[in-house]
Amino acid sequence: MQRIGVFVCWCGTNIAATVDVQAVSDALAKEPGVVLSANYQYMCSQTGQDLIETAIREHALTGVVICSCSPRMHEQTFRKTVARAGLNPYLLEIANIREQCSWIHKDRAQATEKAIILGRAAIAKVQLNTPLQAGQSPVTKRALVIGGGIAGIQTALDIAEAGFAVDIVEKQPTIGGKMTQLDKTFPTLDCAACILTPKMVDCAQNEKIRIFSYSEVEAVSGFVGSFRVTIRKKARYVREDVCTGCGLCTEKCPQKKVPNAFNLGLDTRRAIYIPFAQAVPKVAVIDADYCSMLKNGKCGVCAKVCAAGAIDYTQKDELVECEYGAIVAATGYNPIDLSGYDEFAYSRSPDVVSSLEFERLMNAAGPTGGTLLRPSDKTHPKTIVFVQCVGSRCSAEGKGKTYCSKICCMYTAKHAMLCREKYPDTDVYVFYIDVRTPGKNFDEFYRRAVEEYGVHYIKGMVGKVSPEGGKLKVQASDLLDGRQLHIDADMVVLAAAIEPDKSARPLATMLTASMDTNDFFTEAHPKLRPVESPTAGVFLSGCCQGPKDIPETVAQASAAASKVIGLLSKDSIVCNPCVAQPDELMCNGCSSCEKVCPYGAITYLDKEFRGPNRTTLLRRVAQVNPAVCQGCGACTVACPSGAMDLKGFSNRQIMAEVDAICR
Amino acid sequence: MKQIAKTELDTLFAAITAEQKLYIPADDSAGQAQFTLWRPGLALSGRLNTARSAKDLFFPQVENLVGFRMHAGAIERVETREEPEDFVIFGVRACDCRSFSILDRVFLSEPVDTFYQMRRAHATVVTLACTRPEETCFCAAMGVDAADPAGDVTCWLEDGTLLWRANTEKGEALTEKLPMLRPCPADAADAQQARTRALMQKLPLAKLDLSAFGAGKTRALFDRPEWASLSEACLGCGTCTFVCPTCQCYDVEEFRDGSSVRRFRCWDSCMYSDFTKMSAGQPRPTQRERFRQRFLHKLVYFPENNDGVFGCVGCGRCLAKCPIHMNIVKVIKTLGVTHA
Amino acid sequence: MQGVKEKAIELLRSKSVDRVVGWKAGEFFYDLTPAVFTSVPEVEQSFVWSVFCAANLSKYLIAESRRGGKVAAFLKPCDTYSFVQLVKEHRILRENVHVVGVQCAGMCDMETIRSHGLSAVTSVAEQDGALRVETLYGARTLDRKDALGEKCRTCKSKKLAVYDELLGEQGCDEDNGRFLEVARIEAMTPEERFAFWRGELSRCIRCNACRNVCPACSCETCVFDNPDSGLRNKAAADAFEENLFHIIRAFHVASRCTDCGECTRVCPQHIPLHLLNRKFIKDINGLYGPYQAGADFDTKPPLMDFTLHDPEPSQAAVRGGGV
Amino acid sequence: MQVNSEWKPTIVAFCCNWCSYAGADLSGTNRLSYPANVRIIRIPCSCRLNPMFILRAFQRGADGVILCGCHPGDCRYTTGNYYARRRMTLLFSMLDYLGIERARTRVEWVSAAEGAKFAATMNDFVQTVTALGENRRLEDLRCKA
Repeated sequence: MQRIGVFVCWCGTNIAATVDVQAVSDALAKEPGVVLSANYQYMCSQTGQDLIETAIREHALTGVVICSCSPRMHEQTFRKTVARAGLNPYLLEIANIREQCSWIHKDRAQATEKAIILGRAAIAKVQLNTPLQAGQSPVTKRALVIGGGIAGIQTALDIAEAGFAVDIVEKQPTIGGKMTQLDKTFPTLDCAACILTPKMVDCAQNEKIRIFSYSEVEAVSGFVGSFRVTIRKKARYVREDVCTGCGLCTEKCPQKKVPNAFNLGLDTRRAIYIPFAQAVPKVAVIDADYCSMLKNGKCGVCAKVCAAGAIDYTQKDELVECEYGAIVAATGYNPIDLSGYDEFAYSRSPDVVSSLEFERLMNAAGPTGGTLLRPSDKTHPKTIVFVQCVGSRCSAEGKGKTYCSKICCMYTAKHAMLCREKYPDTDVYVFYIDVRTPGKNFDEFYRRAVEEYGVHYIKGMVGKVSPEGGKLKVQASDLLDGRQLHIDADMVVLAAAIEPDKSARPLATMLTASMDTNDFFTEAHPKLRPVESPTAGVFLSGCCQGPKDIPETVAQASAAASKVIGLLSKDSIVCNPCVAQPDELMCNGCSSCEKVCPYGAITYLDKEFRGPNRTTLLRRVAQVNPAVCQGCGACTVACPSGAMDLKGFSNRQIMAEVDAICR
Repeated sequence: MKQIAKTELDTLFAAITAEQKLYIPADDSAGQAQFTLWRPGLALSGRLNTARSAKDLFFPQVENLVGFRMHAGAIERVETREEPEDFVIFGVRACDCRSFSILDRVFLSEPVDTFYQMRRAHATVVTLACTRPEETCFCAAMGVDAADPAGDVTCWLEDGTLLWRANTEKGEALTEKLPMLRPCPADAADAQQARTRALMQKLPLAKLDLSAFGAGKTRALFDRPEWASLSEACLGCGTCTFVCPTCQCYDVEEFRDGSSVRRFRCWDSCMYSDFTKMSAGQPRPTQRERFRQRFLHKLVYFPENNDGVFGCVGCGRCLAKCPIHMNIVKVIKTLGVTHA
Repeated sequence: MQGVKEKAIELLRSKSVDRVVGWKAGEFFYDLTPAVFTSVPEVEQSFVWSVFCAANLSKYLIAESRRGGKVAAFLKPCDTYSFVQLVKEHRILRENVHVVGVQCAGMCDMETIRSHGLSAVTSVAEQDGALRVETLYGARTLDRKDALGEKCRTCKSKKLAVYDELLGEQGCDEDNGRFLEVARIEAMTPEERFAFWRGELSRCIRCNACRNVCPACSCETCVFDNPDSGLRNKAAADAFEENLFHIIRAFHVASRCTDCGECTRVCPQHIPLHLLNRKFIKDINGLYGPYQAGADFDTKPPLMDFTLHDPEPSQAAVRGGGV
Repeated sequence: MQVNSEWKPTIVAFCCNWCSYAGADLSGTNRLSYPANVRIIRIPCSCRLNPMFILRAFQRGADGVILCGCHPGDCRYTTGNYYARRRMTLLFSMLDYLGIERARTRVEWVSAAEGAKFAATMNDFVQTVTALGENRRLEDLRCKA
């Protein structure tokens, strides 16, 4: 026989002003199974909690119903209260008579009636509650960071610093990411390489960090605490453990016409190459698309010149399987493809460049050795037009992105400023929709560009760029003055929107992590859990979660690292006990539940059962891994026989609530 | 013996309806005959028999027994029994009429089933002799004379005339209230009866041999290996049971809405996997045992307890309706072959 | 006809299989019973292949494929879809079954023949595409199509979804307007639809024949039989329960139902249950793209799948009804 | 029987724990009122809603049933509301096919931030169901006795 205690909270006057709490506790006292019904001013106060604890002990309660604020508010509080009194914390139900009753209804009679009904439903449900035990699962003390840009590097360094092993998987031959391609960084104008490369070296030298460069994640299974990840180490045709990074091969390779991806195709490199001088690991890699040895078996120059004997044309992709307790996605971003922006003549004129290309053109290690020259005729541009928001803040119907790419205002100000500083004789125009410069020292930086460096900031969009006689005719409107502008520019720089790397979507599927419509990873909570993915054990670092500048990225990277450290410092994780549970006697093994499970929590087992007349039957039955199951309940509806049920929200519990509510 | 022209049936039915409720076999929207409450314009079905049997009117599929209600912390009993009005059931065939006597043996022996008893007491059964039996009919083998059914009144319908003969006091009482019935010679039905009886003998199942069955045959039949093959295709549905005029098993179930309980009984089928399931489990664990139960009950256990009367009237409904065409005739024929 | 019986004999005689699932002769020419044959004499004596072999044998293979040894089954085109679906759901062990596909020209149904007012039928013979029906009270000739069961009149496909060997020719998808009746009901007013379905479903006697014959209903214990489910109802004690049982049953088999038509064929009360399943099939085809359950071994049933831009529930009647 | 003008429908609202239940809480926090005859049942995700629960609610006397979940794409469990969307689409279509007023059932996506939308949705739904009157086509008469 159930012995249920009902506790009605006044919440000061929050509830009591519109709900007759005495009438509610009186009415609920008559419900079947209720042995005690009390009300008190603040159930969540120490006195209120003591009241509940004492009542559980004195009345030997088997279930507790608290009519109070939303369970989202105090369910955890009251579970602890109930547990302190020796009752299983899941023998508690909360009737939400504040947010969903007293605060929305003005009529006291109606609100009171509704409070009684909600209380009744909670009583009906608690009758069917069962004691639940939270399971535990072990934690593998190693983290995986996917992406070796500044976000991934910072996360890995922080995790390693705390003493945990961490692996970085980077699809490029070197770690470093986009930041390696930047020249100076705003708002301090210090050199990107100078601040990044030491961190890259730290990674390589930290014995807690393993770097899988030129590698990709192939498959992920498992769950928080024990992920199993398959990593594909792509063949680089150079033995990583032997190559000394001397670079001789990259000078002798006869294939010279390979577009240099590091410089965004603004110059060329050899078929065997080291992306840049400070690459980590500093190991050569053969570009199989261009190497004549790999393509038609003729050449072999690099092998001949390599004193270390590191060249291995027979190398194959290698699959490595590792276990991790936590995974950090740090897959970063890319500027969008500008080939669709014909109005800016991007595909038609080499002098229309993207901001990242401009970054290379300004960089001392870039194709022009740091002298700003037009790609077309290698002359100094005298008039430069910067166009902001190319592909950002677009309408949902058109091409481009609806969001603000966030970093463009600042780097454009930086570019403009650098131009004027290095080449005071250039005219620099910046066309903008808005200039957005929130951030420490950001607005000061922008104002310096305008006020001290004399950059012409014009509010308005560029309508058209037409290459004509070596010039770029720029047609634009000045919205503030309300006039059309025609500028004969030598160079046009487009601040392209940034978008998540293409590898993020398939990775999200592997991780069962959710994404928004723009393919940015979704955080578990936009404000309160910004570095966690909703999937337990998966964390987010850097631009894969949304556009960010370097300081923000580093901050988030460290935050993600601290979350990972928090997880890895535990020996085991306590699981949510409200998970799916199959009734093996009823399961027919049809796989419907497995097909809808987003977590891969369901597997099947051929199990022997006792059949009629002393026979044995081998039946395929579903098994749920309680550490993986998150308790969504999709499987319970897919299962026609009702063999799959959800603990804490069972079919019978919900139907009991329905019955009580409709009574 | 009385008579009335077939064209005047409506007048007859209207007159009966003026006194009490009248159920006649009429075609439903799917074209099958069902006992239906008569209303002006409802035509008598031309089919031999109804899809569902006539037992439904005495032993309905669902019958409320009693209710309980929670009221202010106490439980009160709610009476759900309703005294039925008098009613006439017209057009009952000989086989279904025989089924009443079989059900009576079950429900009217001590302890009397008062729900059934009440309905029987209120009913006047008007039977209708058969003229065009189906190939599935084997009532003759069960000792039923399709040409001369029992009941409170017996009717014959042929050549545009309905012949009417009251057999009991109830029948007489009904007849008296129907002045449109005109007297006719007592032998008016003889020719039709002779034709029907001759026809019955020509039916494929007329000579069904039941000698292997009846009281005392449990030992000989219970462990026959043929049960396995006979039952192997059985779906375990309740079709045969629910169209059967003599199946009488029921289960008691409750409907609860959280504050009240409605206790009712409903038909059960021994073909169901949870039939007579107890806390200790299912006494007939596979379909083979359940299947055997159904047929041994009709052919052996029932006669054993009821003066040798078989629990089957040969109506042939299960022959027509079984989804896999397994039926009592196949059982009789298969097991009727004695082993050497 | 097509050498079906001969094939059964050959398979058993050559010991390529241990058992054969087929149809066994009954009392009359039409009352064939699904049966398992283990010896050549048994087959010779009582195996029948005729126009009355409507029963879908697939569901029997759930048990037969687990009984050890190899079993051969004769499957008509429509039956093969149920077979594939059951293999897909891990109910039938494919490796233990030898599927003999049998092409089919449509099966006759005795209840349909009786519905033409014919009684005491003693024989049905095919004559030049028509059927000569002999009864105790005379003979009549029926068009073959008038004797077909509902499932054959609106046959979806003569194409077998699977077979290990085939008797007859592989066929093609058919267009016999199987959704016309659904569309006709959709076109009614809500009041008419309600009246129509009340009229049909109120005849239900909850004999469970539809469920028990259904290849998609292969639960260990049906929710409606399970006292712990809170939904057990043995009899349709209220109009609500008549609705509930059939709605939920249709929903449970939705996107897995192959439209084999057995539910309607076996209903003793002649309720057109296939119209519920076909409504779901029609909606699924219209809303999520054409899908035939049991046509292949891999695709996910639409109810266990989704796309990011599926129509919203509010659009259901508009889109579902219009396709 | 109550007079029609005073009659108030019983509305059962199934809300997913992560978005819509929080949205309902927010409408409470913001004191956005909706009729008291809307009663909320918390479920972990919209995909937990078994069609059986909807029919059960109608059986037991509900006049309208509404499911609220996260917006497609925002599911706490990534895919739950996509399944719920297909299931409810087909179920509602079937109810409509059986002549049961489709306006008695509804699905609305309400995020945790949409307290105003929650209240507006409930107000609108109650109005719609009130206009339809009592649920007669899918009730269990035994519950009325």
